[in-house]
Amino acid sequence: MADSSTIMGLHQEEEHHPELLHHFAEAGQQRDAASLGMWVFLATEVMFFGGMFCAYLVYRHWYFGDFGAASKSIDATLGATNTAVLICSSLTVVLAVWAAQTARRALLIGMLVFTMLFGLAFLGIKSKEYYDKFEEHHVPGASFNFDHVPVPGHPGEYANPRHAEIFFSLYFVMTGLHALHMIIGLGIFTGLLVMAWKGRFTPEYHTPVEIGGLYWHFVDIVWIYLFPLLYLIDRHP
Amino acid sequence: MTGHESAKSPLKMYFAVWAALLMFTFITYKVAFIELGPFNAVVALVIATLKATLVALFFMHVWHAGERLIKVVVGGVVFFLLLLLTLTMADYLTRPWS
Amino acid sequence: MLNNFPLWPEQASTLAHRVDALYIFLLVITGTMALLVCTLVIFFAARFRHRPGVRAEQIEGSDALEITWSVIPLFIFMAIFVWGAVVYFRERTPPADSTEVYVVAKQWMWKVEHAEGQREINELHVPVGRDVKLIMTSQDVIHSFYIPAFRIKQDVLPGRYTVEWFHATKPGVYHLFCAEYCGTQHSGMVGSIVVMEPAQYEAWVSGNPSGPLSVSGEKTFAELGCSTCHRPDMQGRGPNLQGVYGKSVQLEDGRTVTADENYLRECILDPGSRRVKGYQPIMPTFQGLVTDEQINELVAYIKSLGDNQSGAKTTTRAASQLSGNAQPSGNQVQ
Amino acid sequence: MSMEIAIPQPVERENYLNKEYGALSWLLTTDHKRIALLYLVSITFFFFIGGFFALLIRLELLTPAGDLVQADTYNKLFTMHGMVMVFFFLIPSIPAVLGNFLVPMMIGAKDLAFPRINLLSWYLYIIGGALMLHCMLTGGVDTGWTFYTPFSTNFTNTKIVEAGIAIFIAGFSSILTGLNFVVTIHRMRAPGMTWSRLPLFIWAHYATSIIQLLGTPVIAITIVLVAAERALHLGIFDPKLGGDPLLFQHLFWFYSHPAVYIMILPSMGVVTEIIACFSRKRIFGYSFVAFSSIAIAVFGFLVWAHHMFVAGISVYSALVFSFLSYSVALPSAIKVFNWTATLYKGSIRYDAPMLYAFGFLGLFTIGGLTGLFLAALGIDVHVTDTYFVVAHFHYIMVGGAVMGYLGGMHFWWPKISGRLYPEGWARLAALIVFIGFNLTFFPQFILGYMGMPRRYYDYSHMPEFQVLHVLSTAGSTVLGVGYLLPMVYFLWSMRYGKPASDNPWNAAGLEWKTASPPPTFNFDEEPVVTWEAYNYEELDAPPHKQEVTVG
Ligand code: HEA
Ligand code: HEA
Ligand code: HEC
Ligand code: CUA
Ligand SMILES: [Cu+2]
Repeated sequence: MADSSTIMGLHQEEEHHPELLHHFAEAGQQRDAASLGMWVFLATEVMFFGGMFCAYLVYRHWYFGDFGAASKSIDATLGATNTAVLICSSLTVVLAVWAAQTARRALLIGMLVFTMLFGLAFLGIKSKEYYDKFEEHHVPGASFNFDHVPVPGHPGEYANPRHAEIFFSLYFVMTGLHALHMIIGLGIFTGLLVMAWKGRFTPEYHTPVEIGGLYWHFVDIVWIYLFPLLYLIDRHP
Repeated sequence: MTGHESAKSPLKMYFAVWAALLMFTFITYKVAFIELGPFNAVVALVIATLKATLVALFFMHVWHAGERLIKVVVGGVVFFLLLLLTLTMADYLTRPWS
Repeated sequence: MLNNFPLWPEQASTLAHRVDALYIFLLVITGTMALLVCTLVIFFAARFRHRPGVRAEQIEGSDALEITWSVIPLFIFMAIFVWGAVVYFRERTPPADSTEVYVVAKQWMWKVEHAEGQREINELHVPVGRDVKLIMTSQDVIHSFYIPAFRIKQDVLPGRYTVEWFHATKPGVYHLFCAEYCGTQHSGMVGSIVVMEPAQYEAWVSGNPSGPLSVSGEKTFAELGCSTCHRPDMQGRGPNLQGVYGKSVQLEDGRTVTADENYLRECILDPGSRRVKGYQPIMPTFQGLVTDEQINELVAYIKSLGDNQSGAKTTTRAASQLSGNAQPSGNQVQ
Repeated sequence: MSMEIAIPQPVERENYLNKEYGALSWLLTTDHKRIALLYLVSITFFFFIGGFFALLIRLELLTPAGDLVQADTYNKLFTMHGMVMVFFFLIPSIPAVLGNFLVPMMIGAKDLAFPRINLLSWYLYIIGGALMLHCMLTGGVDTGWTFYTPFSTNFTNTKIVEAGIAIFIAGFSSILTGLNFVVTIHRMRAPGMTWSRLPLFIWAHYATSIIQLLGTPVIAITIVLVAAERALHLGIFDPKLGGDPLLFQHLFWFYSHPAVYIMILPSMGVVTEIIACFSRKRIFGYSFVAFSSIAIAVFGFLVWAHHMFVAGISVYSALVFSFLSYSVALPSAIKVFNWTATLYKGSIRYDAPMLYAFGFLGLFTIGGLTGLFLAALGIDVHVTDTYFVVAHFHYIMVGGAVMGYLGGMHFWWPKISGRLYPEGWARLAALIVFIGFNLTFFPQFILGYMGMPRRYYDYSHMPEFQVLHVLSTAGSTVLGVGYLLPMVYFLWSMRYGKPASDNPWNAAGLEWKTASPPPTFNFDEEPVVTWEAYNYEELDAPPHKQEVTVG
């Protein structure tokens, strides 16, 4: 990989890589700055979702039965499928990074495309779920209806619709913001795809792929928590 | 994040992690349908945390991060998140009513 | 009142002295510290002012000093904390046999219902020398019931009860403020606390048209049909409510809770979420069917139900409260 | 593109100010120094708006009756005053102006790590600010800066959503500034600039950035939830729908308590630099001052519910939070003592920046000490939501943070503008601010303990409070004059001030080792640091006044 400066053949200077910004001393510094920047940004994202997890925790503690009932009304199989889809996309992302590191341009492009396809699949399944909720009048608001839904494990008892509505409020806000992050992720990956297509990445310079990947994995991790917390509260018969 | 050149190809590791993640997803999904009382939540959260750790350590390369700094960032933010959750719940769990 | 210019409001409750004592302690401590810092700064600034030819003497620091001025403040802080906590504990624990007054806040007025049945708006009449417990809720936004002369304040929340108490020591008329911002007329949500000598108070009370709160509660209890299920024997479909107040109740989901005012309130508004062990979830919710005042009556009624099986006794008990000082403080059954 | 008329000038070195001209060269700049000036102009604008509201508040309170403005107007006045001052003035003030200007220079970098993100964060600030202005002009908000639910979600029909979005956007600006600082401080230090050689200003900004990064997202999501609740009638904070209004308060204060340290820490950093320079000394206990900044940032996250002692939280958690509140007071105490000790055996000059630093010391101490009253549960029950609290936070935020900010502006003005400000006027202004400030806010402590609730526009039921209110209003006009003065003479000095040398104070720190004003990339040669911070003994060494060379 040492002789890779010829691969894409943009510039030949050893000293000053074209992507090196003027205020950095050397490429390593620039890459480390970008990656630290992304990590720090992800830390703020954790706190952003953290506020919602906090609200979730409080109401789940208060209204456990109603949350169980509401959770049971969403399709856990779709949720599990989506989890699997995201995990696969995480794999393709990490392969893309590897491809960029090892100068495999075709693999890189392929993996980026796969990642985006998985991302789209995720959003597709998600919209199906939203659509079902809409049909069932489980979207908070005037037409919300959750009458006579039994509480799991408490025969003969019905969930309180107001409390179920809080569950669905949180469900939509949390998954909605997660989906928004997915959409932003797709935007980022489109950009990466274009750059990869133009052959801008080299083993020396592929920081965008790396930090884009970090972002994608983070969004995956959020979902890893959302899935059990929203879909699997009190499933057993 | 650097210095992969000398290391052997990480592909095997990536696929292993991927398989583990899928397996864990399957387990959470199945276990949720078994009556375990309060342990349903515990199992679900433990597995989720395992999965998140796997993704962070291997896919996001925290394990191989050249620097301690990244680990500090990750550990730090988890700490502050837990602060938010526990100190808030400290109120809710000790309120006499609602 | 206009001309004298005191540094703190009147001390008209048993708590006022305690709060002021802590306040004075803090004033002395922090005054000393502030004085110390300021004197040192001024002294150093003057003593070591720039003089031509005299150079500053470099000092790296001193661990011993650092430890000293961390540890000493730490101990002072802990003393303040403990003292503050002790006062707060008193503020927050109403004596067991307080007279109870229900307060309903709404934009922008205070509605007060005495256990004896009097209703007032933006005024609260209480006798000197009695523990009074305020059980408060709001119909709309958050308000805060603040009596500076008593040094007490408590936010009043919609959807649940909050409680504060006082023991007035000095007859007089004191300010009542709403201290939590609640909209346009927040500053108009003021009133007065009238503290009277017991005899005067009795006179004021006896001018009361309606009966005690628990009696209206009994009526409401019957009107709403509660009595079809809750009967003073074991025959009803719902639990017997005699003496539930203050007891711990086993819930269906395994938890044990103490039946306080908030619990009773929740049972009426949201029976589903806390179901008593061994009963069917048949109790309908009364959310939207009862006003906050009616809930207060019901709660007062249920609280007045004694341990002993005779429901009829309540009326006389509550009535005996009217005639005052034989039982000096409120006689709600614990 | 140049619109300026070139004034015939002696040949000036090329610097960041005269390198390019024209509006676009400013609006599209990625130079951290120019962005700092963009911020300076914008926050000054908002400060005067906020101050204008404050004057109206004070005027209304001159008489007990609500006679100057309507109740609703008054409610909007203090709300907008609080929001503008907190989110659009004080939070960005020192970090975005002085921090932006100085952080790269002090560590020997050419710029911040992400110059374009830096510019983006100014634009976000401007968009947020414009929305806030629009919101004010079309009706305003009347919830208090605290947005308490369910009033804000269900009971007011003022512009909550707009104001929320404005603060949300400004919040992202704050996050991005913090992100830039953290990465810059980690990655861009010049060779030899080790952590233990960093100026304490940098440590303070590092700690500030931690809070911005970890706290701000929580208020962002909280605002999103409030807006969603208003727009879609969700029930997350609405007790009528089973929600809990206290949850809002928890989430709000989880950010807003640490946010008060966003406001004070940078000011502490400034004061540290000033005290070192004007007493010609190393800071006493460097590492204690440095780590106490970090400690404040971390402990600051542990205490938020001390704003909720009477709000209906459980007694036990009130105890916990009261206890923890004292843990954050400790590092502040350490700082105060170390500053004081630094003066000992110094060679102290009383230039204007130092006067502001003295003011800061006294007023911050009083403000902080009254924080101890509030953190004591028994006292807080009586004084919460009264003018005691108002006095407490103005002592810290105006007496502390703003004093520090003004001190810093004077201290670095020669570096920023290349001109000297008029020293006599500056000392006079410092004095006026100090006197006006105390006159305005000291009476409020007494008012508060007497029981005067805050957010009251009409106190005709308690006319006994008028005397103190009149004093306070009188003070605020003095204070206003004190704030107008610096603005006037700074502007004046930009044209008529004496040109400043590179290091007019003979101060330590890399920023003084480059030209005034500095060139675009800060240093002509990359500096290599071989000395400790605050090496005043070397600077003052009499015989061979050696120029510490750069590079
Ligand atoms: C920059 C802003 C800032 C800062 C730094 C602080 C610092 C502190 N604040 Fe303050 N505070 C606010 C801004 C700030 N505050 C605001 C805006 C509000 C009101 C919000 C609203 O409701 O609108 C508020 C409200 C507020 C409350 C809630 C009051 C209420 O509404 O009931 C409390 C309660 O604990 C509190 C406590 C403290 C404490 C303990 C500190 C400590 O950090 C102070 C530490 C400093 C010192 C202690 C001084 C130096 C120490 C010494 C000289 C040592 C020697 C002393 C001894 C040994 C005794 N503050
Ligand atoms: C950084 C924060 C900051 C700053 C700097 C200030 C500065 C001032 N504040 Fe305020 N204040 C808050 C933050 C701040 N405040 C907050 C958070 C609240 C709580 C809000 C709430 O309850 O929700 C509050 C509330 C508050 C109140 C209580 C209102 C109430 O509860 O009813 C009062 C009353 O006196 C007050 C007064 C002042 C005064 C006199 C100043 C002075 O220092 C201002 C001095 C500045 C000037 C006087 C400007 C000078 C300009 C001119 C003279 C030119 C004229 C203007 C134009 C041409 C446009 N403030
Ligand atoms: C249809 C029957 C029915 C009616 C009508 C009814 N209840 Fe109940 N109530 C029950 C049952 C059954 C329970 C026990 C299960 C539960 O807690 O939900 C109960 C529980 C309670 C409890 C908690 C008792 C305890 O032991 O902890 C209170 C308090 C209460 N009801 C008050 C009322 C009031 C006040 C009304 C009228 C406004 C009322 N109920 C109307 C059936 C009823
Ligand atoms: Cu009610 Cu303020
Ligand atoms: Cu605070």
